[in-house]
Amino acid sequence: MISARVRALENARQQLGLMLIIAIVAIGFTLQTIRFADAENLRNILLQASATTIAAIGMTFVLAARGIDLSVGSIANLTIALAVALAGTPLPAELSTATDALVYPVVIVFGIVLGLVNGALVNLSGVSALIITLGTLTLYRGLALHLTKASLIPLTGAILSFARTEVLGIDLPIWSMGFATVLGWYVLARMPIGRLVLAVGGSPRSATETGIAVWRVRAFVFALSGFCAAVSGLISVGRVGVLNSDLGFGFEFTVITAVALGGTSLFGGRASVVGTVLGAMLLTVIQNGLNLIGADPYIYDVVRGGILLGAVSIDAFVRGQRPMAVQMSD
Amino acid sequence: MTLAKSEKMARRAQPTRPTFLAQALHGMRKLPMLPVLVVACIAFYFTVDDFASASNIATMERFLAPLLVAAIGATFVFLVGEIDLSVGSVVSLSSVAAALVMRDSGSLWAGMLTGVAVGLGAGVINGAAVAVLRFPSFIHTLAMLLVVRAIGLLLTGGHSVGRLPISVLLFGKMSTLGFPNVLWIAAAVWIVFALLLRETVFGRELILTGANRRAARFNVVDVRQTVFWAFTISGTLAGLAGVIVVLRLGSGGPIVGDNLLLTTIAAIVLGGTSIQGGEGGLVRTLTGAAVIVLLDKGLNLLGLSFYDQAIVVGAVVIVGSIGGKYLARPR
Amino acid sequence: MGYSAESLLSLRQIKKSFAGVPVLRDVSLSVGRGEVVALVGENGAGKSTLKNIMSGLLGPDSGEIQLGKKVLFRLRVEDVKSFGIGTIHQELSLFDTLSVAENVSIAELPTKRGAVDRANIRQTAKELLNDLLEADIDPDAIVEDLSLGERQMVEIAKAIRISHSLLILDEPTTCLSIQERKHLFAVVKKLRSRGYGILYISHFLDEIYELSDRIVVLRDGVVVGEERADLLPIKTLSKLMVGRDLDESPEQPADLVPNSPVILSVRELSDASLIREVSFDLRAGEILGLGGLMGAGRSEIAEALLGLRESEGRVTVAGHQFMNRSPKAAIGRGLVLVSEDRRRDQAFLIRSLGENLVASHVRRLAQRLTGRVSHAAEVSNGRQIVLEFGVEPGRLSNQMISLSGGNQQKAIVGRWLAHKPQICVLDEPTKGVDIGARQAIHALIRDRASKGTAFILISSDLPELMALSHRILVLHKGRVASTIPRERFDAADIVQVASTGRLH
Amino acid sequence: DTTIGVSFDKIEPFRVAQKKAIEDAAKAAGVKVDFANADKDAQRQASQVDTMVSNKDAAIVAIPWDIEAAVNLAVTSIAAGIPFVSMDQAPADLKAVTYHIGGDPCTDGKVAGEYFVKAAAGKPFKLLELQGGLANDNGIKRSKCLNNAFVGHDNIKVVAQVPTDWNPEKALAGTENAMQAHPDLNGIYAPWNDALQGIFPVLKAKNVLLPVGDPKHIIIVSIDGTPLGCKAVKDRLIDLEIATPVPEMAKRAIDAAVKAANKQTISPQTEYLPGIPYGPDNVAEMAPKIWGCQS
Ligand SMILES: Nc1ncnc2c1ncn2[C@@H]1O[C@H](COP(=O)(O)OP(=O)(O)OP(=O)(O)O)[C@@H](O)[C@H]1O
Ligand SMILES: Nc1ncnc2c1ncn2[C@@H]1O[C@H](COP(=O)(O)OP(=O)(O)OP(=O)(O)O)[C@@H](O)[C@H]1O
Ligand SMILES: [Mg+2]
Ligand SMILES: [Mg+2]
Repeated sequence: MISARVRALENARQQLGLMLIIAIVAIGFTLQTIRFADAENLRNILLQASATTIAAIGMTFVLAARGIDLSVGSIANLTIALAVALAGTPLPAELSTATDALVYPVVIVFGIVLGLVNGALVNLSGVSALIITLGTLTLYRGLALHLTKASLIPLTGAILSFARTEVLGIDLPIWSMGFATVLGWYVLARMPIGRLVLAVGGSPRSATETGIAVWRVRAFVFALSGFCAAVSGLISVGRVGVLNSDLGFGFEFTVITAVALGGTSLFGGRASVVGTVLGAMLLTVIQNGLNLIGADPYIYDVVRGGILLGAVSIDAFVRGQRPMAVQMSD
Repeated sequence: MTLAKSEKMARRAQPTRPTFLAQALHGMRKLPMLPVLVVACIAFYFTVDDFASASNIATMERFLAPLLVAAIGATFVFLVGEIDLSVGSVVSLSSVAAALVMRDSGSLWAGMLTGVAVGLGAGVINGAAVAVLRFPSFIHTLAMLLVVRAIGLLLTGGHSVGRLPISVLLFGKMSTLGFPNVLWIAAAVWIVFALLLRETVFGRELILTGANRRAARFNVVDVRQTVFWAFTISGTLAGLAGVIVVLRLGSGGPIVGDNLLLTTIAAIVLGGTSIQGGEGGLVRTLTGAAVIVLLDKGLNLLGLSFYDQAIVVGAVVIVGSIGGKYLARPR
Repeated sequence: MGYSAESLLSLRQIKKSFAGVPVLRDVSLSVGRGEVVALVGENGAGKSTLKNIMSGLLGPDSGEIQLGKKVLFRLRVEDVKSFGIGTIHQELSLFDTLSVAENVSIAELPTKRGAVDRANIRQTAKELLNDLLEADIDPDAIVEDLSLGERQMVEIAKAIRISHSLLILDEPTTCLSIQERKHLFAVVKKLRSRGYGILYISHFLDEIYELSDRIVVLRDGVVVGEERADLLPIKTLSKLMVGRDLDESPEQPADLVPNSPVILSVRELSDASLIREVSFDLRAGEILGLGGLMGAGRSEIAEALLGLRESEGRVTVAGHQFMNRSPKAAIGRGLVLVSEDRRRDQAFLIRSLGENLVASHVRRLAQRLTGRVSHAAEVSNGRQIVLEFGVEPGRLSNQMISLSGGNQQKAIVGRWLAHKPQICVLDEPTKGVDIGARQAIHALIRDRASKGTAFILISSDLPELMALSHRILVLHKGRVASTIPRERFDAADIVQVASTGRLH
Repeated sequence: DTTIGVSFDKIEPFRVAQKKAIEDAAKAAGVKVDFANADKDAQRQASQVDTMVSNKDAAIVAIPWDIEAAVNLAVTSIAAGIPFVSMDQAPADLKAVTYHIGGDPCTDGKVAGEYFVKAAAGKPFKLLELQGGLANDNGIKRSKCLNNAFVGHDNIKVVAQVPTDWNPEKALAGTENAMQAHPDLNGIYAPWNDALQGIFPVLKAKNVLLPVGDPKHIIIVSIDGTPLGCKAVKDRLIDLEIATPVPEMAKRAIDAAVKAANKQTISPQTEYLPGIPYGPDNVAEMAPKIWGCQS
C-alpha cells in the first residue's frame, strides 16, 4: 500500500517541479536584465497574471468536477457588454450615479447567471460540457458583439476603478488574486463542497449512488467559473479602459493551459489550486521576461514552447519514480 | 408458502428483436449531428437561393476537404484518449514547406510529399513524447503548437508563400467526375482510415486503449505503440491537410492553419466522439465537419451579420446536440 | 404470509424494463425491522435492479413503494437519505482520489467552522473500519492505492455510516477472505439486533443460511419463492434459483497425470513491498491453489509473474527463463492472467459485449497481411463464449455496462479461457457468479486441467479452493507459509496458517 | 440591381469604420453590397469569394487576409468575368487584381521612422516598438520600413519589439514591461490606434502621460486615424498620427468596382492613399480631411 504520506509528498513534488521551473526561468531572465528582479516588476507580473489566475481558479473547479468551461472569455466579454448596454439606457439623471455604482453587482450577477446557464444546460441535457460550452463560447460572444456592434467602446467611471485602485499600496487585482487563491485552496481542500467537487469529478456514478446532488455540484462549479470570468473581465477592461471586441478571445486556451500546467487532471477528480496559480505565474513570467529583454518577436513562441517542454520533462521525471502498478493507470 | 407455483411465470425472457425504428434511433445516438444536418440542409434549401447549386456545393466541398482530413487524423488521437493541439500549426508549417518546395522545384508532387513528410515528422515527435516519454499530451502538444508555428514564421518571416506553378492551382481547382479533386483526396483518406479503424486489429486496439487503458494493457495491447501511431496518423493527416490548403489557395502561409485547431476539435466533439476516448468514429467526424461547413456557408449566404451568425451557430450547437441526445434517448 | 416485524420498506408489484426488455415483472418484497432478508437468484435475475430501486437510483415503471408510513411511486435520493438507507453496491461506489476517511463520510461531511472536520471523519473511519470491521486500513490512505478487498471494506463502512434503518448489501463479500467475511457477518448480526432491516444479496448459499431469516428467490424478474430460511432446504433453494436440479456430487479435480512435466517454475520471487522469496513449481495439468488472507500478496504474485509489478527472482516457463516479462510476452508463452479487479483491469464498459469477448485475442482473428479482423470469426468466437459460459443477454452488440455484474464476470473469464492457454492464472474466477455458472466454470477448469493446462487458482472462497486444487500454497504476509497437498486439505488448518503463518 | 460582394479579412473597430464607409459609398453609387467576414482565415475568404463568383455578383471588393492567396482569388474571379478589387491590404501581385486602392504601410512606417529620427535630433533615443500581426503584411511593412528609416542613425535604439496580435491588452502588458526594463524610454511606436488604449494607462500610472512639449513627454507616433487617434492628438498626448483616409478609400474601391462591372476601363490600376500625417499643432486645420476627427 502506498502510504498517505508518500501521496502527499508526490503532490508536493509536482508543485515543487513547477516552482523549480519558474525559478530557473526567473534566474535566466535576471541574468539578462537585473530589472526583472525588482519589486516593481513583481507587481507588474502579479498584475498581469491576475485576470488569468482568477479565471483559472474557477476553471480548476470545473475541471475537477469533470467538466470544462470553454466560454470563460466570452463570459468576460458579454458581462461587460451587458453592463455597458444597461448603463447606456437613458435613465433619469438622479439614477445614473446609482447605476454607476451598481456596475459591479451587475457584472458579477451576469457572470454567475451565464455560468448557471452553462450548468443548467449541462445538467438538464446530459450533453457533455465540452459541447455545451463550445456552443455558449460562440453564442455569448455573438451576443456581446451584437450589443457592441463589434466596435471599440471607451469606458469611464466606476467600472474602471476596480483595476485601478490600490489598497495598502497594493493593487486591488493583486489582492483579489491572493484572496481567490487562498479561498479557492480552502474551499477545494478543506470545505465539504470542495470534497464533493472532487468526488463528482472522480466518479459521477459513485456520486449518484452515494446520494450526492451531482447537479448542484455542477451548477456550483459553472457558476463559480462564470463569477471568476466576470471578475477577470473587470480586471482586463479596467486596465485597458476600453471594451474591445477581442476581449477574452482565446482566453479559455490560456486559462486551461495554466490549469493543466498546475497538475489538475483534465478528466476530473484531481485538482490543485496552488498548482493552477503557479501555472498561471509561469505563463506570465515567460511573457513578462521576454518583453523585458526585448526578445525578437518571432522567437517568443519558441521560448514559450521550450519552457513548456521543460516543465513536462521535469514532471515526467518526477512521475517516473512511481511504482509500476500505479503508472499503469495513467 | 409461496414456493414453486410461479415456475411458469419464470420462463426465460425472450430477447425481443428491436424494431427497425428502434434500431434507427439507436444508430442516431451515435450521430447526434445527423438531425441538425438534415434540418439545416432543408432550411437552407428553402431560404437561400441557389443553395443547392452545383457551384455552391463544390465551394462547400472544397471548404470541407482540409477540415475533414485534419479532423480524421485528430479523431484517432481523441479515440485513444489523448488530445492533439498541434494540428493547426502542423497544417500551417506543412503548407509553408509544400509551397516552398513547389515554388523552388516547380514540382507539384515533390511539394505534396514534403508537406506530408513535415506532418509525419511532427506526428512522430508527438507520438514519441506522449507514448514513450509519457509527457501529458495537452501540455506537450501545446508546446508543439507554439514551436511548430514559430518555425513556420521564422522560415517565412511571416509572409505567405505564393505564386506557385500553375499546375498547383489547376489541380486544386479542378474537378474529376463532377467532384473537386481536393474532395476526392479527402474522400479517399476517409475511406482508408475508416477501414483502418473499423476493420483492422489496429483500429480495435486503438478503441480498446481509449476505452480503458489499463485493461488494454492487461489484454496484451501494446499501448505505447497504439498511442504512438495515433499521433503519427494525426500529424501525417495534418500535413496532408496543409497540402490540400496549398492546392486550394495556391499558396501556403505560416498561419493558415490557426483556425483549424478549434474547428477540428469542434467537428470531432460535435460529431459525437468522446474526449475521454474509446467511443467515436469517422462517420461522426464527417457529420460534425459537415455541420460546421454547412452552417458557416449557409448563414453567410443568408446575409446575417457575422455576430448574428455566431449567435445562431452557438444556439444550433446547443439545441442541436440536446435535440440529438433527446431523440436517441433509450426508451 | 405473516411475517412479524414492522415493515421498513416494502415494494409492491414493481415492474421495470430496460429498452423494452422487462427485467422486473411484478415483484413484491418487504424488509422489516430486525430481520435479514436474503435476495438470491441467477445472474441477471434482477437483484441489482431491485436494489437500485430500493436505494432511489432507479424509478420503477409501475408499482408502489412504502417507506415507513409513506407510500411513494419512486424513492428519491432525499427520501433514502432521510430514512437512512445505506447501500453496498456490487461495483463499489467509491472515489478513487479521495482518502478513506473522506469516502466513508462523503454523504454527510461534518464541519467545523466551515471546514471539513478532519479529526472527526478520521475518527469515524477508525471506529467503523478498524474497530467494528476489524480491518487494518489507514483512514488517510487514498482509495486508489487500496487493494480490491480493502476497497470493499471501505465500501461497507461507507454504507454503514449512511445507514440508520436499512442496510442493503449487494454481493459484499466477493473479494473478502474468510477473516473479513467473519467480521462482516458479526457486524450484520449486530445491526440486526439493533433493529436494522437488512437486505442481503449473495451467491454464496452458506452465507445466506448463516445470516438470513427469510429468503426471497428471484428468477427472470419474478419472485419464484419466499420462505423462512430454516424451512427451506438448500436443495429446494438451488432448484428454485436455476429451475433445475443441480449436480450435487462432491467436486473432485481430475487425477493428476503422474510425472507430468514442470511447466512453470518460480524461484525466490520478491518485490519491493510485499512478496518475499516465493518459490514453487507448477506441473502441466495441475491446479495450484493460492490461499491466504486479504493482503497476503496472492494477487501480487500473479502480477509479478506477468511483469505487471516489478520484482526480482527467476521465472522459468517450459524450461526457458522468462525475462522482461509483460502480458504480451506472457501470452506468447501461453501464460495468461485473469486479474481480480475486472472492472478496472479487464472490462471495456463502454464497448460492446462482442468486442469485450474477443479483446485479448483480436490479433488471432485477423489476417496476417492486412490486419483485417474477420467479422465472422469474431462473431462465432463470441457466440461460443456466450453459450459456454451462459452470458445473458448474449446479444453481442449490447453494451458491456448494461450486463448484470455476474454476467460481466462470466464474459471476462470466458474471454481468457477461450485462449486455451498452457498456464492460466485465475484470480477469483467465480466472484459474483451464480451457482449454476460457478459449477460450469469449475467443470471447465477441471476439464482443461485434465487436458494439460496448468492453473494457478487464487480464491478467497475456501470451499472453491479446496474443491478444485491439487495442492494449496498458503501465503502469509507475502511468504509461502505452508504447502498442503490435497490429501491433507482441512479448512481449519488453512485458515490458521493463513492468519498466523504457522500450523499450531 | 447590382450587387457587389465584399469580403473583409476580419472585424475590429477599424474595419467597422471601413465597413460603414463602404456601405455609405455603395449607397451613393446606388449599388447593393453583400458583406462577408473571413475572420482571419484564408480558407474562409477563399470560400466566400468562390461563393460570390458562383452567385455572379457584379464585382468583388476584398480586404485580403492572405496576400498570396488573394492573388489566386483575383485570378479565378477575373477569369470568371467578375472584376476583383482589393482594398487596404495589397495582394502580393498587384497586376493580378482589377484595381487596388490601399494605404501605403511602408510609407507610413517610413514617415513614422523619420519623425523619430528628427525628434531624436542625434541624441540617444530609446524606442519601444509595438508590433501588430507577425504574419500580416501591413504589420510586417509598418515594422520593416520603420526600422529601415533608422539605418545610419545609430543613436536610435529599438529596445523592444513586442508582438501583440493587434490586441490592446497585450500592448498594455508589453508597454508596462518595456518601461520596467527601460524607465528612460523616449518613444513608442504604436502602429495602430487601439494600441494607444494599452499605452496610456501605463504612462499615466508612471506619471509620464504628459502633453507634447513637456520635457518628460514620451514621443508617440501612431497610425490609423480613428476617432480614438484624433482625440489623442487633440489632447496633445501623441506627437504624430498618420491617418488612413478611410471614406476616400472605400469610395474609390466601390466606384472602381461599379465601373469595372460596367465594363469600363480603370486607370490607374493601382492607387495608394498615403496616410495623412498630422499632429497637435496642425490638427485644427487638418481635421476636415481626417475622418476620425469628424465625429
Ligand atoms: N504488510 C504489508 N506491507 C505492505 N503492503 C501490504 C501489506 N499488507 C497488505 N499490503 C497491500 O495490500 C495489497 C494486497 O492486498 P490483496 O487483497 O490484493 O492481497 P491478496 O493476497 O491478493 O488478496 P486478495 O486477492 O484476496 O485480495 C497490496 O496492495 C499491498 O500493497
Ligand atoms: N442499464 C441497463 N440497460 C439495459 N439492460 C440492463 C441495464 N441494467 C441492467 N440491465 C439488465 O437487467 C437484467 C438484470 O440485471 P441485474 O443487474 O439486476 O441482475 P442481477 O440479478 O443483479 O445479476 P448479478 O447476479 O449478475 O449481479 C440483466 O439482464 C441486465 O442485462
Ligand atoms: Mg447484481
Ligand atoms: Mg488481491
